[in-house]
Amino acid sequence: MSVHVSTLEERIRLQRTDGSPLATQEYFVNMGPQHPSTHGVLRLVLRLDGETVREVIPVLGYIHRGIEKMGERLGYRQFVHLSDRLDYLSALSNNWAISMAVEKAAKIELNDRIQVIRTIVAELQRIQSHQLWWGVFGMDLGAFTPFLYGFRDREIITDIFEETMGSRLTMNYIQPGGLMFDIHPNFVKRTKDFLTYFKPKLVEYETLLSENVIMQERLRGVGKVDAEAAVSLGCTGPVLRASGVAHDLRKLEPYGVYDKVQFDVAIGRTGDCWDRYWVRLEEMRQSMAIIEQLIDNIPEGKHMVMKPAAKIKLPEGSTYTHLETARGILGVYIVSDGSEEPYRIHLRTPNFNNLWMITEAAKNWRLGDLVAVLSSLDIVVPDIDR
Amino acid sequence: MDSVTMDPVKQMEKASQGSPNHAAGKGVIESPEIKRGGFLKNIFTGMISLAKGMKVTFHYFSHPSTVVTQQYPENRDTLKMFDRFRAHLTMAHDEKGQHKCSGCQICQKACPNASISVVNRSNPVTGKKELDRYVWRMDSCTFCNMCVQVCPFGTLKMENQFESSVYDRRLLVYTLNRYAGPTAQVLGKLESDEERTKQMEPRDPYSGPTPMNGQAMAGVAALGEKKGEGESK
Amino acid sequence: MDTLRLLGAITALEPRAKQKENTDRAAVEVPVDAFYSLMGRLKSDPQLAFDMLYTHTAVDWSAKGEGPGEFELVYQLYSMTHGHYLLVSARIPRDNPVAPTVSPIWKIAEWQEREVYDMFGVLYENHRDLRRLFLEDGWNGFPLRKDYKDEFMLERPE
Amino acid sequence: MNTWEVTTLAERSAEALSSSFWGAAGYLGLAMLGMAGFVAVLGMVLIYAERKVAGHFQCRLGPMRVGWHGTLQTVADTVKLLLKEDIVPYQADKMLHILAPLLMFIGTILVLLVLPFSPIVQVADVNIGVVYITAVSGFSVLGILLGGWSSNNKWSLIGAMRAGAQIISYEVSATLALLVVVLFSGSLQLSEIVRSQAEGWWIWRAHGVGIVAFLIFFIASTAEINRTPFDMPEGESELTAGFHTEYSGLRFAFFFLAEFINMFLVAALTSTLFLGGWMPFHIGGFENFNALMDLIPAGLWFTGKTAFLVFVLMWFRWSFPRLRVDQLMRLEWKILLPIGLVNLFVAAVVVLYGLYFFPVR
Repeated sequence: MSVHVSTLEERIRLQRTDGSPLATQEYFVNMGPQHPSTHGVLRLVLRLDGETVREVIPVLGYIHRGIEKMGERLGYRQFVHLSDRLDYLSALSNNWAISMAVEKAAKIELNDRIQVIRTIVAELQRIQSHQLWWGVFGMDLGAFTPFLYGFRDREIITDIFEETMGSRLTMNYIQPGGLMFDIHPNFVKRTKDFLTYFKPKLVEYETLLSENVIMQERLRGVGKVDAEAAVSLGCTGPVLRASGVAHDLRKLEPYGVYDKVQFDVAIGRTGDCWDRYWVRLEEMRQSMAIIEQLIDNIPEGKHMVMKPAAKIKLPEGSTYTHLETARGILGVYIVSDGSEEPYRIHLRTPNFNNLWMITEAAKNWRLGDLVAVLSSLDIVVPDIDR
Repeated sequence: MDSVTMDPVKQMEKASQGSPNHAAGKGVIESPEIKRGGFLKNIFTGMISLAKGMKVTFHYFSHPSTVVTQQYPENRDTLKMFDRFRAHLTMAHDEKGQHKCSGCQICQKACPNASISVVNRSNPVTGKKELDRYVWRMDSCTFCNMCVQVCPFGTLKMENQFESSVYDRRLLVYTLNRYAGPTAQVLGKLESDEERTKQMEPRDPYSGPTPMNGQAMAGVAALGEKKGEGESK
Repeated sequence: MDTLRLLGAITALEPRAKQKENTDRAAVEVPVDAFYSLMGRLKSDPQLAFDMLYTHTAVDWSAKGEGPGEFELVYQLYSMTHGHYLLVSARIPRDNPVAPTVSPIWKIAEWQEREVYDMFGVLYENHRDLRRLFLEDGWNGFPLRKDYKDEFMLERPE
Repeated sequence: MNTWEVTTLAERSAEALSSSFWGAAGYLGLAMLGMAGFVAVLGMVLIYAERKVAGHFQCRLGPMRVGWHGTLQTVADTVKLLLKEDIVPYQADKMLHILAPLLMFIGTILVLLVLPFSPIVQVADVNIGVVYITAVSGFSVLGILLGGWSSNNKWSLIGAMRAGAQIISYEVSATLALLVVVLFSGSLQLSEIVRSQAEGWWIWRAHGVGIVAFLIFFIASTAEINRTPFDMPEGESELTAGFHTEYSGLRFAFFFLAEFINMFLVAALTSTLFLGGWMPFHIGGFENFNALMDLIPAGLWFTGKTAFLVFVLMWFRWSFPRLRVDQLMRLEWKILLPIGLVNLFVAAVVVLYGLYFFPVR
């Protein structure tokens, strides 16, 4: 029994159409790994017919760091800081996913304060991540100004994080057994200030980009993926919801204090780029609603229920835990042999699974649409490569 | 349970049933439908939408107070970093220049990427184990704060002094303790200052078993430079 | 469906499937020859309707126990329709790591399997496009195997 | 009123051009050199302005470091570009690669030669100025096509092909809008077109026909010079820079300069045709008001109008996303062209029956 293993070179063999004089020749173009709209070091090999994309072959691994292999030599507590470096735009959610997996397996009970703070910061980070995406999305469609508006508003949340967590991007804040620090005394006020500041700005976002006729033309009906295909392609998060599947772990399997707050899950109608765009904008609004409900009611309590130096050992066996980051479901699969280090730790990252939608959604659309579709998937490359 | 079709709204309703808070709505909000007009109406509404967008950008153009740029090197005097900001690991020394590090190596074990190495020695007078050099490699540090968190004596601290760029990578390897010798607690039991200073052998940030002077640090390969090259800096 | 009923339904489909110990969600272990047909039925059976493959990975058990050891292939399934989970695992020998592909059932499996091939060297039969995913085509060895060594790896000082 | 206008540059030019072949050639050569100098300075000013304006649109400051408020930034950038290594890609078509930026640059200078900056400053007052401009502006598409083709880079080629299709398509609409003004003024000479607006600018004198023509011309010209929202040939986020991906140093500077001068040209042409060029704001019959307006020098009127239109172009660029290739074509062939044709017909009716405000005849 032999299984054929192919190579990229074999895959990219120029395919000629028939020999009639009007036949066009398809050609391959490398998009990336250094390309402004692949956001990092993603490489797409495109088979083009003129401007029309016939096939997209993603080539990965330009930022593969072997985080899963590293995890086999690190304690659970130490591994958390590596999770910052998966999807760096939802570092706190990633921290939380690892912590939740460990807490669940090691049966660590948390108090309400920890849960509420975790929920607030995760939602803040969701807004922050979507703000950045909004800016970058505008830039990918050729409007540079939204990029800077997005960054300007994101900066305020980054400052809130910096004040409480001591770091701007890779916080390592949520840890098994609690939080690294208690929230800063200014945290509540600053967060409220941000909410009052950002609400009118969100309306402005809509005026500047969403209602713009060029934007509508570029997005409506482009890159449609129906619900069934999206599920089969393993998409999660806003990408799946835009296809009309109301799958949100915050609602379906509430963790943190999501079962105590009122919010709606935004879903799309058709699964085109516009729906993916709209779903994220709406999620920002819903996240603000969640924060508003929680920010005044942070209960008292300790920020850490166990000693920071305490050793964590998981019982023998396997555990799968997941939660909803800004981009979809981050699953943590841990196989433990009873020691302090995992025997095998696997991360089901949202971007890895969302990326492959590009092979379906961008097919037979133009080059410009490919950029729009790729941007609407909101890819963060380190999360794909791990 | 007899159909395989995906009905997200039904699924959502099912999820909402468990929690009383969601009884009001279905918990789902759908994207708005497309509105399409005729040829001329589309052109007109399109142009209106463009004008609205231009109004937004013009608002910022005409209000210079909305500028958020910080001119960094010029604003050094007024720039204040947050207290918790992690930019530089330091060892706290009290006013007598004594630290509390006993060389227990807990931080070294907690460090996820081997950026800390605690080198101990035995005291030349008493023969007890004590800290010789506390070596911190900033070039591989990820500022995860684990060392500060686990330190049982609270001797480590993350400072917010962030301007640490250098032209030579080797200058990022610091010796954090200012002397090799016993902790402040042990020194406090000694009778005279003379005895104390005798037991405190000075250390400076760029000395010790770092790759700076050509020796290999335990577990970390030397950078392969000639001996003594780094000392001239 | 709760775990017990789910396990019952699966045992009815495939009598050789047995429950896996020490897991937090419903989990079954299947012999590799019965694996493909079971996976197909897991998706098509309206009672089960596992329409989503969350993740697929492998575990190299060679560091535990004697001999060449085994790979455990792990599939985490989810049903959008019913909202239940199932972890399916199958063991294949490490010296002949061949398994059937499930990419015709779940599209995403195509790339998840490519990752597992890249990291563990598991060969998937009838896979449409089996090649390395992260590492370059000429790479030697499979990094997530427990005995993998290369010159770039740093040993953690003890 | 213009007693100091003894011999104007325009008259001198007519003299020189009609005297002898060598006289004409010498005069044109000198004028082109002068224009090249003017273009270099204008380019720097425009680039600085664009960066400052962009900065303030985006809540930034723009260049602040070199000189007072960054005024010398473009000078520094020019020096940097001049000192940069000039790379011609291996396997590029070397001759065409070198020729392309020059063609594009020459195209812009040739258009500048016939622009009436003020009643006294105009290098050559060609009596078929409008036709000349339409013809000469084709140089820039040649430059882009050659640049994209000769770079031997697929992205550049796609950019060049986009540019070719785009510029040639939009020239149709631009010309149709131009014809409206030609109909109104009854002349192809640019100075005549300006003088014909002494009773009021064409944009408002013709019951809305002028406004429609103005909009069509402005949009089509924006597309012709590849500025956002029509910057497909460069398409930063799609094609990484399009036709000039493989250019560096001085040759890139030529492309860059030509791009900014083109922006100026579009603004200047639009103001000449529709906003009266150097003609002050006149309302036919209101003699006192017109005399008051004449107090502001003609050159200032021209500069002001052009600067305003340049600002609008920048405003467009920093507010809008980019169209898609097929949508771009749809905008031209399905929207602008039909409207332009109808508009031309209406304009003919207006001219035939003399239906302007304040008719002269």
